[in-house]
Amino acid sequence: MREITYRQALNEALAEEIARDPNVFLMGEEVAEYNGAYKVSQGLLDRFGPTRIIDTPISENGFAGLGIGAAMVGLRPIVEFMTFSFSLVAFDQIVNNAPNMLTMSGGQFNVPITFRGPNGPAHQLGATHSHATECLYANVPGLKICTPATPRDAKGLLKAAVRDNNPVLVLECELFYSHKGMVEDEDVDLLIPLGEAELKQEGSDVTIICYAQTVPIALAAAENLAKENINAEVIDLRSIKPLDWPAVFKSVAKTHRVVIAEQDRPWCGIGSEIAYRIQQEIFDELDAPIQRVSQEDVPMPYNEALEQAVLPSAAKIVAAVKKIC
Amino acid sequence: MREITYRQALNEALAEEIARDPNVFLMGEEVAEYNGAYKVSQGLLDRFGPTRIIDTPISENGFAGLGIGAAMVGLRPIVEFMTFSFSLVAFDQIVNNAPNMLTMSGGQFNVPITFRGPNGPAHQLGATHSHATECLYANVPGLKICTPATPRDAKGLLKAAVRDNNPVLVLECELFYSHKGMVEDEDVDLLIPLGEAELKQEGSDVTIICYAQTVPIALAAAENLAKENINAEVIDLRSIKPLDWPAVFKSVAKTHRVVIAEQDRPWCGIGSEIAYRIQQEIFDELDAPIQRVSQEDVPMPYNEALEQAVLPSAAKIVAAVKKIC
Amino acid sequence: MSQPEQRDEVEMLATMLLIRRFEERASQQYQAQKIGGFCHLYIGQEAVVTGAVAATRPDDYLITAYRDHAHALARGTSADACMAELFGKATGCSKGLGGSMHYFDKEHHMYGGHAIVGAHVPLATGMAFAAKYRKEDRVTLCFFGDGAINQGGFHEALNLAGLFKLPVIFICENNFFAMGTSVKRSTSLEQIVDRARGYDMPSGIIDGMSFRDVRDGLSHLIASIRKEPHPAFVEMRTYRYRGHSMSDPASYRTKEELEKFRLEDPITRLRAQLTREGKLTNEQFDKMDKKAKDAAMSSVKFAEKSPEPPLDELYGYTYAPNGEESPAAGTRATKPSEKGRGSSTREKKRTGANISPNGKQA
Amino acid sequence: MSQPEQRDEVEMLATMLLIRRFEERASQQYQAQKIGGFCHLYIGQEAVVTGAVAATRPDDYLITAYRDHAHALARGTSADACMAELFGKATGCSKGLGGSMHYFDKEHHMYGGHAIVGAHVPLATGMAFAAKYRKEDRVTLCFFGDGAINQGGFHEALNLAGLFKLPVIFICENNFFAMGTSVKRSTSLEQIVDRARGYDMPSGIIDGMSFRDVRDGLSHLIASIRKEPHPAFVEMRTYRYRGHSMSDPASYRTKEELEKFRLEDPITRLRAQLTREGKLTNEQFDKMDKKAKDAAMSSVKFAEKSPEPPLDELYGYTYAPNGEESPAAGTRATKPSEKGRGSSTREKKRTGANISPNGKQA
Ligand SMILES: Cc1ncc(C[n+]2csc(CCOP(=O)(O)OP(=O)(O)O)c2C)c(N)n1
Ligand SMILES: Cc1ncc(C[n+]2csc(CCOP(=O)(O)OP(=O)(O)O)c2C)c(N)n1
Ligand SMILES: [Mg+2]
Ligand SMILES: [Mg+2]
Repeated sequence: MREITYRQALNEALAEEIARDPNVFLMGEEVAEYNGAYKVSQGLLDRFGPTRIIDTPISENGFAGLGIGAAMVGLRPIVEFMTFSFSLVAFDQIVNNAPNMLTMSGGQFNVPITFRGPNGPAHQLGATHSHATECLYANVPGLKICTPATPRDAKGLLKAAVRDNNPVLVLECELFYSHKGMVEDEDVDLLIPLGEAELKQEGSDVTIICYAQTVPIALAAAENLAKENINAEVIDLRSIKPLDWPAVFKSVAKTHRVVIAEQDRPWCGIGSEIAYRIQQEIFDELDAPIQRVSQEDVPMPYNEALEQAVLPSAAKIVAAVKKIC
Repeated sequence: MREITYRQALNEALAEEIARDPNVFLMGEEVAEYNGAYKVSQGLLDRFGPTRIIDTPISENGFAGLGIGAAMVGLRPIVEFMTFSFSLVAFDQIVNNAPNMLTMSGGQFNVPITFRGPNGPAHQLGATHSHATECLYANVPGLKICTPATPRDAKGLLKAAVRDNNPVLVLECELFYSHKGMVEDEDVDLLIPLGEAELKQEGSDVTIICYAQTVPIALAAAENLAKENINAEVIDLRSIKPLDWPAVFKSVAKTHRVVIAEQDRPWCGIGSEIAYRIQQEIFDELDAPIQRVSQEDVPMPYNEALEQAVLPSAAKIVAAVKKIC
Repeated sequence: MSQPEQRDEVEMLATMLLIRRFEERASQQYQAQKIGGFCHLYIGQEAVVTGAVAATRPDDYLITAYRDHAHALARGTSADACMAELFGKATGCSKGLGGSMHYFDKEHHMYGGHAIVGAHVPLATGMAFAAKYRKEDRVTLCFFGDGAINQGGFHEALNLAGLFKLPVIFICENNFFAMGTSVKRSTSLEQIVDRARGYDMPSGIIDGMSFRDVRDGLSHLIASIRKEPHPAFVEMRTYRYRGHSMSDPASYRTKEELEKFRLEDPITRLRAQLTREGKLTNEQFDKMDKKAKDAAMSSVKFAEKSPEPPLDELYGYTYAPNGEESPAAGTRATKPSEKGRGSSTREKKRTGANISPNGKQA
Repeated sequence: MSQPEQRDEVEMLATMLLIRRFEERASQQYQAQKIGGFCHLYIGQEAVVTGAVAATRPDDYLITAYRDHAHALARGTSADACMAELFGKATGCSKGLGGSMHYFDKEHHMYGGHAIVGAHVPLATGMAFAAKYRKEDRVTLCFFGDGAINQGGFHEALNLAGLFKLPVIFICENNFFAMGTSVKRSTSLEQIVDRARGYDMPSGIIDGMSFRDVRDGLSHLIASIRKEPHPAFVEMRTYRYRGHSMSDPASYRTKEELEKFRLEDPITRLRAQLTREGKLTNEQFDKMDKKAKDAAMSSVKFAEKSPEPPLDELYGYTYAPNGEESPAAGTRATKPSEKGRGSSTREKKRTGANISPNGKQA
């Protein structure tokens, strides 16, 4: 184990998978000569050359489709969106062509493609650049989605995504690229299966479900709650689809209270889905209404204080917990 | 009152609004010379001429954006998508430009545009042509969404949508275009406010929440249940956003049991949002887990029997009710 | 590339007849409500895809829009599998899950059948990208309608193909209408082919009612692309005799216009050429036509008696399994030199000297 | 359209100076972390928007991408409102809700500031559509970068504009780079202007470092469009001296290239022309420059002491109110003849004989 950044972890995952499998290549805006808008692909062009690391024009719909077509005939593309906010111009390719192909072709064509890039609000980027897209894509059968919150998860999930035989979205956190964390040594082939949540902290009074950007604030909230003798169990989902329902239900059966901390907008968000499933599956275990802490339901304003007011925070999680504990 | 079809009701709404306000125009594929792919705009070109009824190329992203730009400078466009499955190629315009403009401009530019057309599965159209998009758009702050299930609602909601100062999606039911129903006479300026649900049938044992394509099957289910002495209350939401929460909560406070019948896919769908809100707001009123009846979480197959297996049905609603009654 | 042998012309005429008779039957079955969803007939346009197939190797990639019956049939998918697909049966070329608009046939390198207008054009660049990536000399044929050229995805794909010099031919089947909208009401240009000028690729107009023009025009381009990969754009002038789909009476066009094109009928025309050249007797033609009709008729019987896809496999096609033994394409990592070798009858019959050194990739 | 008077040239030089000095200050304040989010500077490109504004009426519609400070300033938005927007203050031109990439100013017909590459190009066609719909002789100016021309929305918009003959000028500010990607690595063409050939509209290349070339070139086009609506496409060759955004060291280009363009500096060039022609003394220039610097400096002070947008209005901008007294644009039905009349100082100063019979539409 050694300490590396989230950015470095992603970079290693890319390098290892590209080195391992000649069918894997990386494509996107500024991924090659510029080394990535956020430097995630630093050094890859030098190492693998321009046939494997490919700069594109600003044509998300076009190159997402190109990747899907290449995947249909046996390549395993990794397509970077500079941010997932820009994936919205490629929405039809991602929700129609990638996940439907296997069904429409009666099982003949699967689409082993990885779409990756930062997702969710960063810092004062405004309404068009702050989309948390996980719930939009989670609605679509045929896609898989993971949301690494730590360097280790970033590496292990991205590598698993590349090896998956289906379209997988790896939704990264722009604000975490410089976060550091312990990751297995480089000689370990680190694979974290899609669909396994991680218990970040054990507790008995309430389950806080989080993922991606809400993981550190959930942990901070738990710390604050501990001072008031409320022991929160914190679960990092890590994958949104498939979602680790057994882990969620097990925890709720223990704590009987749930707060969901999500980075997306509330309406038809990830939290609403989790709440439905918990109450549907283990209704009698619930001692209080499930609370969600999400974005406020407004377009993201630029002003910093307003943006903070829109975003979930540790304080909001604490308040939500206290409502039911 | 007289009996007209859903198609005719929409046609009247369009004609009345275009006649009333010179800033209103209709644009879309095949809306003019062809009289609409589903004949909703029948006769409008003859009556209003080609400056008001405008055929477009197959450029949804382009003409959705054209409409938004025209709305920014004072027109009130009605943009038809031949189906909302095709709105996915215009997704960025609909979720970024239309709803964010008011915020991004600090309140200077609102976007009074109506997007309308059939939405949701029709009959054996396959995976790419069967999208129920309501939950995707409901996630986006700044949009309004309505889902008329009857000729009367179709007319009244569409007219209200055109007069609204915000982007409104009118999600029609292709399979209902030929349905008949009673509608006020033509000299009545029928406006049904966005955000008002309709109590379709009173009952005391369970609340069935439905909208659009699930309204008739919910009513059919209620009829079957009545034979077994289960009295279902049936609520047609009519609008998804804003949603008539008071009407929902009131009914649940009476019946204490809920089944949500939705036409979209389950994950982060409309049902999950409603379930979250009910348990969050009136947890103690619930005597049993909320059940949802939605599509199965698979791409829509072409085969008729498989398609039926994917779709919600009266039988599935009855089964869901019986689980909790 | 040398001219395909004459024997192929008779064979290709038979293919055109099969397409026509198949679709006539399909139309009838649709009317009888044996077929659901949308159904778009190709009748009148047969020379385009048949000429294109005559100019290509069976392992070249082919992809098209929703008017796709002919593309599968021309590539070698059986009439039985095609009809069964319309009936939604498990024996269909897409197991009854795709329907008319989504024919797929991996064995014959038919990559669909795509129903969102223009959205498959980027896929075609991906297939061409893969061929170039693997240093194969395969060409990708991407068919689409005149209505598709005003979609954003079309534009992005053409620029990508031009920029990356991808071995793909964009074939616009200009039948002058997108549903009820004529080209002059959809497109800002005098002629569609001019749009290619915005992307720096060779382009041209071909008479899409003439099998030989299509085949020879494309052969020429394909030879150039196999030597050194590059994209090209071809406008095929053609016509659909029927409405846009089964529900369209096509009242937006005149009988005279239709009649004009019927006089150019691709089947009649190739038949006349072959007859004039002494390569085909009336008797032979009638026999071929009967064979086509029989095949169409028996495809209906095949479809009727075929089983429905099993209900319990509803969830079986949403995700491909992981692990070593994945059933679907490209799920195992294969080095460029480890390509599998296909062996469809059609391929064996038609390739010969032109076969790619890499063979066919599964 | 007659040539704008010479007085305007000095005024426009002052505008260029204001833009430059404003952005130098903005850059400094960004470094000092007074400004958040992304911030893209226009320094080097000033002649493009200034020349365009000199060729247009104040009531012509203007819309651009995220590199938009200059477009607002050239249109007459105050430096105070612009700086306050960067600071996220309630006095900003978008009330602090938009930020650098989303400047809006309805009074000055500045329709944003749009940050999804290419996505505002369809909006421009809508604005032009509205002008034509109302039979106004307004022209829409749509600015975008060289990177935007490979977006699908761009393509669809150009075709729509060509087809509907909309009064819009598509102005590609070709600064040779989209972030770190040069035009030759993004676009399949020799030169960008060739893309216009695919849409049937007049087009040309203008030296975007020359105020006079820009103004005169556009004046010519605008005169033609006012007579009879049609679209046009112009490639402006220009250069940004700074990196793409504040975080970009721009190591993808050579110092020599940058120096070459600096020698063409639009401010230096217009100044030299005016001086040579005896229309501007050094003293006058220095005074103007000082005024620009002062305005930039005092805009920082203004922004600093301005209030934050009130937290309790967080939900105040998601939906426009309904009812008669809606505050926002176009919410009441107005007949084409009932247009409101604006009265910005800038408009009063600069319109004169060219004013549209319809005046300015609110
Ligand atoms: C994005 C999208 N918009 C609209 C449609 C509906 N639609 C299906 S086919 C068609 C016309 C296409 O015409 P063309 O490309 O000329 O092909 P043809 O039917 O003539 O073969 C339209 C509008 C669609 N399938 N996809
Ligand atoms: C759809 C989309 N993709 C990517 C981006 C990220 N991005 C912002 S600016 C830019 C480069 C644009 O270059 P160009 O159009 O030449 O304008 P310039 O910056 O040179 O003014 C990119 C890739 C975006 N904002 N939107
Ligand atoms: Mg056509
Ligand atoms: Mg540029």
